[in-house]
Amino acid sequence: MSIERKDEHDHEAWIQEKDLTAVESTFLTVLVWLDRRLRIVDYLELLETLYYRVNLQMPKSHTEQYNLDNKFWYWYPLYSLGFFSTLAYVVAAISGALLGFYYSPSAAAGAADIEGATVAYSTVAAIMTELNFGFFLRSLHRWAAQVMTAAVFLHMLRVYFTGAYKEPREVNWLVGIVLLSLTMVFGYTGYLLPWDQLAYWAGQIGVEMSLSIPFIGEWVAQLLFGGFSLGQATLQRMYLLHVFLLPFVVTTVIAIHLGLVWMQGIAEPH
Amino acid sequence: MADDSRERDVVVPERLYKTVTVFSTLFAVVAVVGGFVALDVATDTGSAAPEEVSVPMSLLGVALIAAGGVVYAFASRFRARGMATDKDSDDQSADNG
Amino acid sequence: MTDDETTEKEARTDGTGIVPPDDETPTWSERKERTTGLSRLTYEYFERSRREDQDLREESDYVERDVLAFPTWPHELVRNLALTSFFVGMILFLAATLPPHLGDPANPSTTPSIILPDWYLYWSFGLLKLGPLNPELAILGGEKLLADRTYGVLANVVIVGFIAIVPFLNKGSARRPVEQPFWASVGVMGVVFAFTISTYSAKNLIPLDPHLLFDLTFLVPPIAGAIAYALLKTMREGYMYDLNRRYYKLRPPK
Amino acid sequence: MADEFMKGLGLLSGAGLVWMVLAGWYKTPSFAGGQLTSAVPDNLTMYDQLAVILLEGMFWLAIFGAILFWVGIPLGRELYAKYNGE
Repeated sequence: MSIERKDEHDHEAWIQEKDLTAVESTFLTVLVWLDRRLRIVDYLELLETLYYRVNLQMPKSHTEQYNLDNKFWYWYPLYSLGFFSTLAYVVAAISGALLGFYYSPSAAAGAADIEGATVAYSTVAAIMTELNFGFFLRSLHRWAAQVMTAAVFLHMLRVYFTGAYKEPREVNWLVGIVLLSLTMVFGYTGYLLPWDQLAYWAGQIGVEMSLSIPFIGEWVAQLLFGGFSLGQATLQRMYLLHVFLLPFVVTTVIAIHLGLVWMQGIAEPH
Repeated sequence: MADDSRERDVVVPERLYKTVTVFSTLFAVVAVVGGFVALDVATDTGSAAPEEVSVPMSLLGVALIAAGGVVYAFASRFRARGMATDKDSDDQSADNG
Repeated sequence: MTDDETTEKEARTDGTGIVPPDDETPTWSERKERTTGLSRLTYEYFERSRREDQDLREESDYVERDVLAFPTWPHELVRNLALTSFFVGMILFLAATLPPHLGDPANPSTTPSIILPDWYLYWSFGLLKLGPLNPELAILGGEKLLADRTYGVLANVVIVGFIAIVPFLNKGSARRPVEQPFWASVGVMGVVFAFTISTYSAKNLIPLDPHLLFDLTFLVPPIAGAIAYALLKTMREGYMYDLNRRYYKLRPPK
Repeated sequence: MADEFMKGLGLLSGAGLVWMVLAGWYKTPSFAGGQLTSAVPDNLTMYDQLAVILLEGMFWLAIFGAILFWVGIPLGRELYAKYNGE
């Protein structure tokens, strides 16, 4: 707002000349007095302007312009899946950061009251049983991850069935496949972190899968799982992948993916 | 219903209308919420025995709630130029624009 | 008829340019006169939006696009925000109502009856169990060239590779499934195969003979694809032409 | 067409969601058991019984709602058009 006063309506004069009851004019005078000092309405007017901006007239999409199918808006949810997976990623990132405060990736012997538990397992158990809202936090992180993966798959199907990968968007399709794979790796590394039975044996499958890659299998198993049997090294690696490496890589690739969409525009609903 | 008992309408300039709406709503919200808080304090969130209820505090709560309602209702008589009056008044068609 | 043709000519197919208000949009003066019903304020909101929009478009910094597309910002993102905030609400709802499971602590000495990754990796896990498809080479005396596991890992690579080259195989301007029945039915086949192979990955939990299940895994997807193909062909021959005649006038199917 | 499809899909997913949540509460005694499909436990309170009724209702609503909009109504329209056309 500028320092110079806006040319304002003279409310006092207006109240004077208008035929009002005593209560009404007092009421109005008090409110005008408050408004002069607090200027809340001015700030709300900024919001009002924002509202106009948001209501810009939509350019007609292809279907609307040629009146192809007047019920087309039913399909818009499918067109928003890409953005939705980004939002789910953000939700997972926030809840994941909060979980990270309480989790520790250690395969050492954990709390004595749970038989055979590691520290990793006991911290997850503590999050779920002792931490305020910890139950909800883990639930939220897990559901956000599940939903993000589902949304990414459905997003790929939408793009496939509406031919949105065609020229000039081939590169973005390839970037999308990279993102889809990374999302699954993200999910897999997260799946191992609680270090319960499911996690352990899923890790075992992972080791066997990397071992069966021709020529470089053993090297890959060493690199990703820290050996051929699971232990502290595996857990540590999965944790680092999950909270350090993958977030940076995936966020960057998402930025590239979105940037390309931004430059090329939405492949129009046809 | 007699005609003069109908709600009185005062047409005010648009900027003044915004002032009235914003500040009266603000006051009403603060007063009603404050009133309920006062009632809570007076009755120890509804769990106090009847003889332990603080009478002045609860009266204050009820008065605040009432004041909020009154201000909100009173403010509803001010309208900007051209704004619609009640839906079923007969000086406008019902075609909804 | 002549009227139709002139509008056809004026309309730009690439979705760019200022879209003139159509006949049903009330003019500025019409709107100003209407003070009944919806409050005047609402009219002013709409009108001001429309004018600001037009001003923005007339300013030179409003980028005219030569790509066939809908602008991402603000139009698509505003719409998406409205839809996806609802979806995020669904995440919170699910998180509150269905909390996750935490199994027994890891124990290398006891193998659980269920060994499964998360659901989105079932398809990959199922591909690891493709041993029966691994060809036995006569030259090697009935031995397999690749270990079954290696074969399964390679199957993953083949599938991802095929998906990756789709844009380079399927070219042209066809967009809707009805315009490209073949590729749409390939897609249906892929989706159904993803489901059947996921089911096959949990074969010890499915009350079916493993051999039958294995056969079904590979038989059902082509059948589904064929049905989809027939269906789309019929739709294309049938009512789609009537329904969207203008669409095909604009972009005739190949 | 898109209209009917999306209505069917809406019923399928909406009712399916409610069913999934309720089945997660009442028909999933443990992770290893039959998830979402086990028997409903005995001696439920009145609210729980109501919820179980809702659960069953949502299951069938999801199935029959989708079938109605995807198959029933389009088929009915076709038949009606044919009947009227002749």
